[in-house]
Amino acid sequence: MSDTITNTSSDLDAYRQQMRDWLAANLPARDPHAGLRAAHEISAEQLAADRALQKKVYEAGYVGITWPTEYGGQGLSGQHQQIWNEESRAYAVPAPGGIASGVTMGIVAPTLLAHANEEQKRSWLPKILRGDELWVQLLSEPGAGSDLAGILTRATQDGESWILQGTKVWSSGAMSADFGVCLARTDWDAPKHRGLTWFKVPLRDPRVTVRPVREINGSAEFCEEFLDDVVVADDMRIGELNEGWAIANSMLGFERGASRDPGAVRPKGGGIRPIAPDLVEIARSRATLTHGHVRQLIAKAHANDVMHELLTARVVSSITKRISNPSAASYIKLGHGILQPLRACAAMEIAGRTGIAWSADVHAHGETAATNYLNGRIMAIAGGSNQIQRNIISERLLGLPREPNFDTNKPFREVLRTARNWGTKGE
Amino acid sequence: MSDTITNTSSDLDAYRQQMRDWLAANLPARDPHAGLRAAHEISAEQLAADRALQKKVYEAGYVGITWPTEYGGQGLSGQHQQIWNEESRAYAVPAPGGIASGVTMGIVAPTLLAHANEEQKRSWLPKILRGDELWVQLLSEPGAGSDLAGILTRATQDGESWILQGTKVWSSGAMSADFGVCLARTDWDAPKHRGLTWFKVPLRDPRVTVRPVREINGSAEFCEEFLDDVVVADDMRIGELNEGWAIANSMLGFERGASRDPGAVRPKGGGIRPIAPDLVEIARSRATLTHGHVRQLIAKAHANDVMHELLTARVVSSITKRISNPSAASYIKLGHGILQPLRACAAMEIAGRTGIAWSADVHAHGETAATNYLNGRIMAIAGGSNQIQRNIISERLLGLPREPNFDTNKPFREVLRTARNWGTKGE
Amino acid sequence: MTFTEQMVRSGAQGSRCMDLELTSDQLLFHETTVRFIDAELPMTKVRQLHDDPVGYDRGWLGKAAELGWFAMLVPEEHGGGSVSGAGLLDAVIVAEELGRRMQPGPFLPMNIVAAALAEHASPEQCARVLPGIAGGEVVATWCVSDADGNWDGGAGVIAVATEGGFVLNGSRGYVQDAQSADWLLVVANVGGASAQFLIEASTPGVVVVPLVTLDLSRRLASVSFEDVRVDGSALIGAVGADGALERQLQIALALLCAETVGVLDAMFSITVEYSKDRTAFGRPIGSFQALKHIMADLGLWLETCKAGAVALATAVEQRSAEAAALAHTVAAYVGDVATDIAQECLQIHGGIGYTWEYDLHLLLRRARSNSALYGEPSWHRERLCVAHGL
Amino acid sequence: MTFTEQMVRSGAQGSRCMDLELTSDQLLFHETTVRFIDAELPMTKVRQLHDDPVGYDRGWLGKAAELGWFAMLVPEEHGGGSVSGAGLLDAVIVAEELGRRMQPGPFLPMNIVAAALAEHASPEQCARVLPGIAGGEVVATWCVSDADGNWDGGAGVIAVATEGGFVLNGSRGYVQDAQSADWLLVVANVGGASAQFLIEASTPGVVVVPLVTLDLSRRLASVSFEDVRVDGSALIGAVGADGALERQLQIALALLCAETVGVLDAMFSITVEYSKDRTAFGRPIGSFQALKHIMADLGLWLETCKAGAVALATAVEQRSAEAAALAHTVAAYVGDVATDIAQECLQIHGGIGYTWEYDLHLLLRRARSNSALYGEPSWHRERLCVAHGL
Repeated sequence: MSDTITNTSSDLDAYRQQMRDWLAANLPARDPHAGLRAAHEISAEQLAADRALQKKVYEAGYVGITWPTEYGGQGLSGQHQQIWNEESRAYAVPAPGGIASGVTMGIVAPTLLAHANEEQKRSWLPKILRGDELWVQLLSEPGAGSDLAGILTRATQDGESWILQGTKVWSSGAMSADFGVCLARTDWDAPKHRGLTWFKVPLRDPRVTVRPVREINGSAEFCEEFLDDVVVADDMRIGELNEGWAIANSMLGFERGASRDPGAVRPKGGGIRPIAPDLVEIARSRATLTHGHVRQLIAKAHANDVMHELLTARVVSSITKRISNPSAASYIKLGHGILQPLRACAAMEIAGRTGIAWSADVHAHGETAATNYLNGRIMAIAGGSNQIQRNIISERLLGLPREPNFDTNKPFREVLRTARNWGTKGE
Repeated sequence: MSDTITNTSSDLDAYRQQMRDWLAANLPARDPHAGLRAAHEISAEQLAADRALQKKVYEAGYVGITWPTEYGGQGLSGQHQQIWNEESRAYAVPAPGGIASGVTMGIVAPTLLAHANEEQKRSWLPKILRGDELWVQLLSEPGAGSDLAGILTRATQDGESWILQGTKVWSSGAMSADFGVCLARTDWDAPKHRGLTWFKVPLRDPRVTVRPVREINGSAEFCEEFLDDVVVADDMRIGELNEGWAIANSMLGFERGASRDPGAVRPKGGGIRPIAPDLVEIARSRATLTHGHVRQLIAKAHANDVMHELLTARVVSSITKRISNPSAASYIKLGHGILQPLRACAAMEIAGRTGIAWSADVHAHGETAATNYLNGRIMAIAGGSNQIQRNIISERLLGLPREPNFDTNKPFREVLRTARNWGTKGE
Repeated sequence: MTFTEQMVRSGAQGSRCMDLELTSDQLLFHETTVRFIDAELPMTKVRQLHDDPVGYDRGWLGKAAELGWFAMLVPEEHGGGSVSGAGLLDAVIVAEELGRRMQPGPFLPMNIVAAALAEHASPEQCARVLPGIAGGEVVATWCVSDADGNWDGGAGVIAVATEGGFVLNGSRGYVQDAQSADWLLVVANVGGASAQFLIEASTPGVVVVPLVTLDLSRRLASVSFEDVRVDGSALIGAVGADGALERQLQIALALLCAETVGVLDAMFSITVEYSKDRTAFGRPIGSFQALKHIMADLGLWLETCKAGAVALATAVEQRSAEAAALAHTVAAYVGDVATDIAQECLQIHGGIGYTWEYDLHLLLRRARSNSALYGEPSWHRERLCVAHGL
Repeated sequence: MTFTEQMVRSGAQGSRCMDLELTSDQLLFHETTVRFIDAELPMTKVRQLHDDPVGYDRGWLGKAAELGWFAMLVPEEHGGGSVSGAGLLDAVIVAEELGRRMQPGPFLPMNIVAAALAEHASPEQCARVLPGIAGGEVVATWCVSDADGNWDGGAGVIAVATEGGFVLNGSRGYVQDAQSADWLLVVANVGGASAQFLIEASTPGVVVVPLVTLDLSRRLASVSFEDVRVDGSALIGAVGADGALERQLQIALALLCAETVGVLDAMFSITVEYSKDRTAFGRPIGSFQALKHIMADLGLWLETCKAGAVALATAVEQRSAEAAALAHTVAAYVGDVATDIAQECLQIHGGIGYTWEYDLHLLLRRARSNSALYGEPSWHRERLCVAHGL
C-alpha cells in the first residue's frame, strides 16, 4: 500500500533490530519439522492460546504492517513487511486455527479491503488483524465446483434483512472460524454471473451447521455448512447487490496468490536439488535402486520436478513483465495437476506391495506412498480442475475458437431447466 | 447369398478336389514373404499380366463363387467360398493393381451389388469379376475427411447428363484403376447428409487427372483426383438422387470388413504368440535385451498386442451374438489407433540412435523402426480418427449426452458460412 | 444416490457380467450370488466391517459356503463341486461380483488352497481339510511371499527334515486373512528346493502379525515361523514344487483379475452415471467432449480387461500351454489399467470423489491393492520376458 | 497456405523466441538471423537440398559465418566474438531458429569443436583452425560416439603413442557432417584414458561412410580410422579428457535442446493455426474441446521445454555446478516431450500431415532425430541417476 514512501536504510535497520529483539523475547523458535497443523487436530485450548499470541504480535505492531492505520494496520511500506518476513522466519508465528488463519489473512482480509464499504472495513478489519475473528470462505457447493457461478444457495430479502438457505462445502478451516463470507444467489432471472451477492454470515449462529467432511485419506481439512434460513441484516451485505461475481473473481486471485507453494521454488544458490528423495527412499527400502526400470521412474519424476520449477519461474516472470497475460498462470496449475498424480502413481509403482500394506508400528515408506496416492489428484481437481485450466489455456492463451455457450446469456432459472433436460430437445 | 442350399459333403469334397487340381496346374505358389505390392511399384506390364491371370481364374469359375449367376457369379454357397479360401491360401492368387483389386472386389463390388440398379449390375459386375475393370472409391476430399458428409465436389445436372467438378483424395490404388465411384453434392440447400449422390466416373477421361500423393514415408499408395467438369450420363448415377449418404454408410461397412487385418487373429491352436519379435530383434541388435527398461517396453508392447487380439475376438463375438450393437466395432478401431502409435514409439525408443540413421547397404532394424514411426498414426487417423471413434463409443455405447450439433439440420450452404464465421456471432 | 442405486441404474447389477458365454446354470448361479451379496453384505454393512480386525463374520462365511463359493475347486469326493464342471470358470463369476460389491473375506486364498490340495495332496490330507473348506467351517490361506512381499519360491522359510517330520523357521509376508485362518499352506524350502506344507495356524511357533491395509476390506498379515514342528504328513506333494506354485499363481491371478474387473466395472459405471447426472455450465458434464473422450478410452480399457480375464480363466481351467504367459500378460495389463481407470474416474467425479462417504475411494483402494497383491505389473512383465526365453 | 505464411500467421516469425530476457543487441541479432534464413534458405530451397549428399552449400556457409554463427564460442584473438559476451546464450538464439526453419549444415558440430579448442587447445592449435571455423572457411566436426552411436568415452578408437605422435585405429559412428568436414575432433583412448585428437579429414586411413538419415536435412556418417598417423600436436589438451567431454556434451545438449524448441514451436504453431482454419461438422476443428485440451497440454509442454532450454544454456554458459545434471534433465524431458508433441500435432492435422508436400513431417523427423542425436532420453535418465550418486 505504502510502497511509495521512501525509507532511509538507517530507519529500516533500526526497525529490523527492534523487531529482532521483540521476536527473541516473545516468540518461541519455529520447529522446522512442524507442518501446518491439520484443522481437525486443533483443540479449543490450542486455538485460544494461538489467538492470544496473535493479539500480542498485533499489539507489538507486527500484524497488518502495510495495512492502513484506519483499519488497524501500521501503514508502513512493503520493505517493512519484507523485513518481518525475513526476521520472523525462524519463529513460531501464531496461526490460530491453522489453515483458517491463512484463509482469514491471505484471502478474506484482502477481499474485504478491496470490496467492503468504509464502515465495514473500520469495524471488521481491526478485529481480524487482532486475532479476534477468524473468517473463511463459503463458496463451493455440492452442486457447484468447477462451475462456481452455478451456485444454488439463495438469499431472499425480507425487509431490512436477508434470509440465507443452502449448502456450502470445501470450506477450509471452518470448524475453527467465527464468520464466513458467503456467495448467494439474489436474482434467479438474471444470467448466472449477474444475480450473485456476498454476505457476512456468523458461523456460530444456531441456524448454521458446520460439519467436517471426512476425506478419502481419513482426515478432515474441510467443512460442509448447512445454512437453514440464517437471517443477516443488510449491512452484512458485502459489495453491491447482484454484483458479487466480480468480487468472487478478485477473491480467487487472492486465493491463487495465497496458495502459491513457496516450497516449490528452491532458495537461490541453494545447491543442486536432490533427486526425488522420497522415491529414492522407497526404492532403497525395497533394495530396487539398481533396477533399470526403477531408476528410470526416479529420474523421470526428478526431471518433471525440475522442469516444472523452471516453468513456474518462467511463467511468473513473463506475467510480471507483461509478456504473457495473467491466464498463463494456468500453465503452472495444469502442470501441477498433471504431474502430481503421475508422481503419486510412480511412488506406488516403486513401493509395489509395500504400498498396499504396512506394519502399524514402524514408519513405513509404503504408507506415505499410499496416502499420497489417495491425495494424488487434489491439484488436478481443487482450485480449478485440469479441464478448467485446459479451457483457459486453449481459449485465452492459444486463441482457439470458443466452445458454444449454454449458460451465460440466459436467465439462471432457464439454465437449470435446460441442463436437466439436455438432449431431449436436441440442444 | 446361397447359404441356404444344402450341400452334401461328397459334393463339397468333389468340388475341393477339382479345385486342388486346377490350382496346382494353373497358379504359381505363393511367396510367403511377399506382402501386397505397393501401388506405385506396379508396372503396366505387371498389371496386364495380373488381369489376364484373373480372367483365367474367373473362367475356371473361382471368382464370384457366391455371386448370382445373372451378374457373372457361380451362385454357389458360402461353404464353396470357404473351400476356395482354404485351398487357394498356398497359391499366388492374382490381385491386379494390388490394393486396387482389393478395393474393387472387397468394397466397390459389394456396394454395387447392394445399391446399383438391375441394368447396371448386369452390365458392370461381370466385367469386374472377370478382371476387365478395376474400380476405386472417390470419397474423401482435401476438405472433408472425418466429416465425410461435408464434401464439396459438385454434380450439376445438364439435360440428361451430370457435370462433376471437385477434388478427391486418399483414393487407394486409383493409378491402376479404370473407374471410380464418386460421391458428389447435388443439393446445396439440403442439410449436408441429404444432398449427396453417387456416380460412376471414368478415370481415363481426359477431364480427370489422377496424381499419386507422395506420403510422409516417401511411398505413394494413394491418389488425388481432379475432376474438371467431367461429364457423365444419368445412367451412370448409382442409387437415388440425393440419397447417397445411406450408400456411403453401407460402403463404409464393407470397407471396415475388407480392412479387418486377418493376420491380427492368431490361427487356432497355433501355439503361443511370440513376444514382440520386431522389438526383440532391435534390442538384440543393440545388445540391450538385458536392460530392465527395455525388457519392460518389450513386455508392455507384447501385452498390448495380446490384449487387443483378445478384445477383438470379444467384440466380434458380442456383435455377432447381438449382445453389443455394431458400434462396438469402434473399440477395435480405437484400440488399434491408440496402440499402434505407442508401439511405433516404443520401437524407436528401443532403436535409439539406430532409428535416426542407418547404413544404406545392409538391412537395418532401425530403418524399419523409423518407417513404422512415420506411418505409426495411420490407424489413428485413417478410416475414422481416434476422435471420431471416441465420439461413437461415448454416445452410442456409453449413452453419454450428445454434443450440440451445428451442421446436420440446416442447409449445407449455411453450414459452410457459419463454420467460416465461427465465434464472430457468439455461436 | 446410494451406491446400490447407482449400480442398479448403471446396469452393473449383474447384466454386465464379464463373460459373454455363460450357460443358463451359470447365469442362475450368478443371479443367486448377487442376490446373496445384496441381502447379506450391502455396502452399508461392508463399511461397518472396515474396522473389524477379522473383517468378516464366520456365520456369513458358512452361508456363502452353502452357495458353493469354496467348493468349486474341491473334488466331489471331498464335498466339492461346481455348477458347470469347470470350477474355475464358475469361481470367476463369484470373484467378479466380490470385486464389484467390495466384499471382504478369504474367497481368494480358500480357493487357491483348495485347488492346491485337490491337485497335490494325498487322499488323507484332502480329507483332513477339504470338506471343511468346501463347507466354510475351516479357513485356509496361502503363505507364498517373502517378508517383503516378493515371490521367493519358498527361500524365506527353511524346513529341515527331522525324525518323523520337519522344523520350519522363517517368515512369509502379505498373507491374506492369516488373522482368521485355521490352516496355512506354507511355501518353504527343503534343501534348496521348494515345497509346500499344510500347517495348523495354532501350531506353536506360528506368529501372525496383522498389517494395516490400503484396501479396507482386505486383511493381510505377516506370519513368522519359529521352530515350528510338523510331522511328515504336513508336506503336500513332493519336494520340488515349482510347477505347483506356478499353477497356484495362475489360479490366483485368474481369480484376482476377475475380481479387479468387477471393481473397475463398478467404478466406471458409477462414473458414467455421475457424468450424466451432474450438471455444470448449463449441461450434464458427460456432454463435454473432453470428458466423453476420456470415458471412451476407459470403456475400451475395461472391455479389454474383461476379454483378458475371461481368456485367462479359460486358459487356466483348460491347463492350456499358454496359461503361464497369459497369466502374466493379463495381470500386467489389468494392473496398469486399473490405476489409469481409477485415476480418471476420480478426476471426472471431482470433489465428491474425495469424500469418505462416497464409495469411489473404496473401489480405488481395492483396485490399487489388487494390482500388487500377487505381483506388480513390472514383475509380471519381467516374468513374461523370462517365460518367453528372453 | 505455405509454411512461411503459416509461420508468419502463427507469430512464430521471431516473436516467439524462447528467451524472454534478450538484450536489445540480441534481439537485433535474432532479427538479422531470421532475415538471413528467410532470404537464403526458405523451405522451398531447404527441400531442394534434401537429396544433396553434402546437404548445404559452402558459399552459404561463408555468408552465415559473416553473421557470426561459428564465431560465438571462439575467442577474439582467433577471430571470434559474440553479441553479448556470453557466447552460448547468443548461439542458442541461432540454434532455435535453425530448428524452427529446418536449416541444414554443421552449426552444432562447428560450435562444439570451437568451444573444445578454445577451452583446451594450445595457442598454436587454436591458430591452426579456429580462425577458419569462425570465418566459415573450415568445417569441423566432433567424432564422439562409438560405431553403434553410444557414448564410450573414446574406447572405440585406440591411439597408440609412437615416436613423435600417435597411431589411431577404430571407429566413430553417427558423426554429424563428417561427409564435408575438413577437420575431425576425435574422441579416442590412450592407454585406458580418454583423449581428443584434432585430425585432418584428408589424413590417409580416415574413411567416411555416409548414413541414410531420418532427418532429411541432417548428414551423419560413420568414420573409421585405419592406422591413421598423426604427430603430437594433434592431441588437444591432456590425456584424461573426461571433464572436457562432459563439458562439450553439455554445450551440445544446450544447442540441441534450443534447436528442438524451435522445431516444436514451429510444429505447434502451425497445428494451432491449422485447427483454426480447418472446419468440420460446421465448426473450426479447433473449437472442439477434445482437440483444445490436447493443444493446451502441448502448450504446457512446449513452455516447459522453453524454460528448460533457457535455463540449461544459462547454466552451461555460467559453468554452474548444476549444469551437468541439468543437461541430462532437460535433454531427457525435451527428448520425450518432442515425440509426444509431434505425435499429437500429426493427429490434429489428420491426412494432410501424411503428405510429403506438407512440411509437418520434416519437423517431425528432426524432432525425433534430435531426441537421440546426443543421447536418448533413457540414457540421459540413467546418467542423471549416476550424477546424483545413485
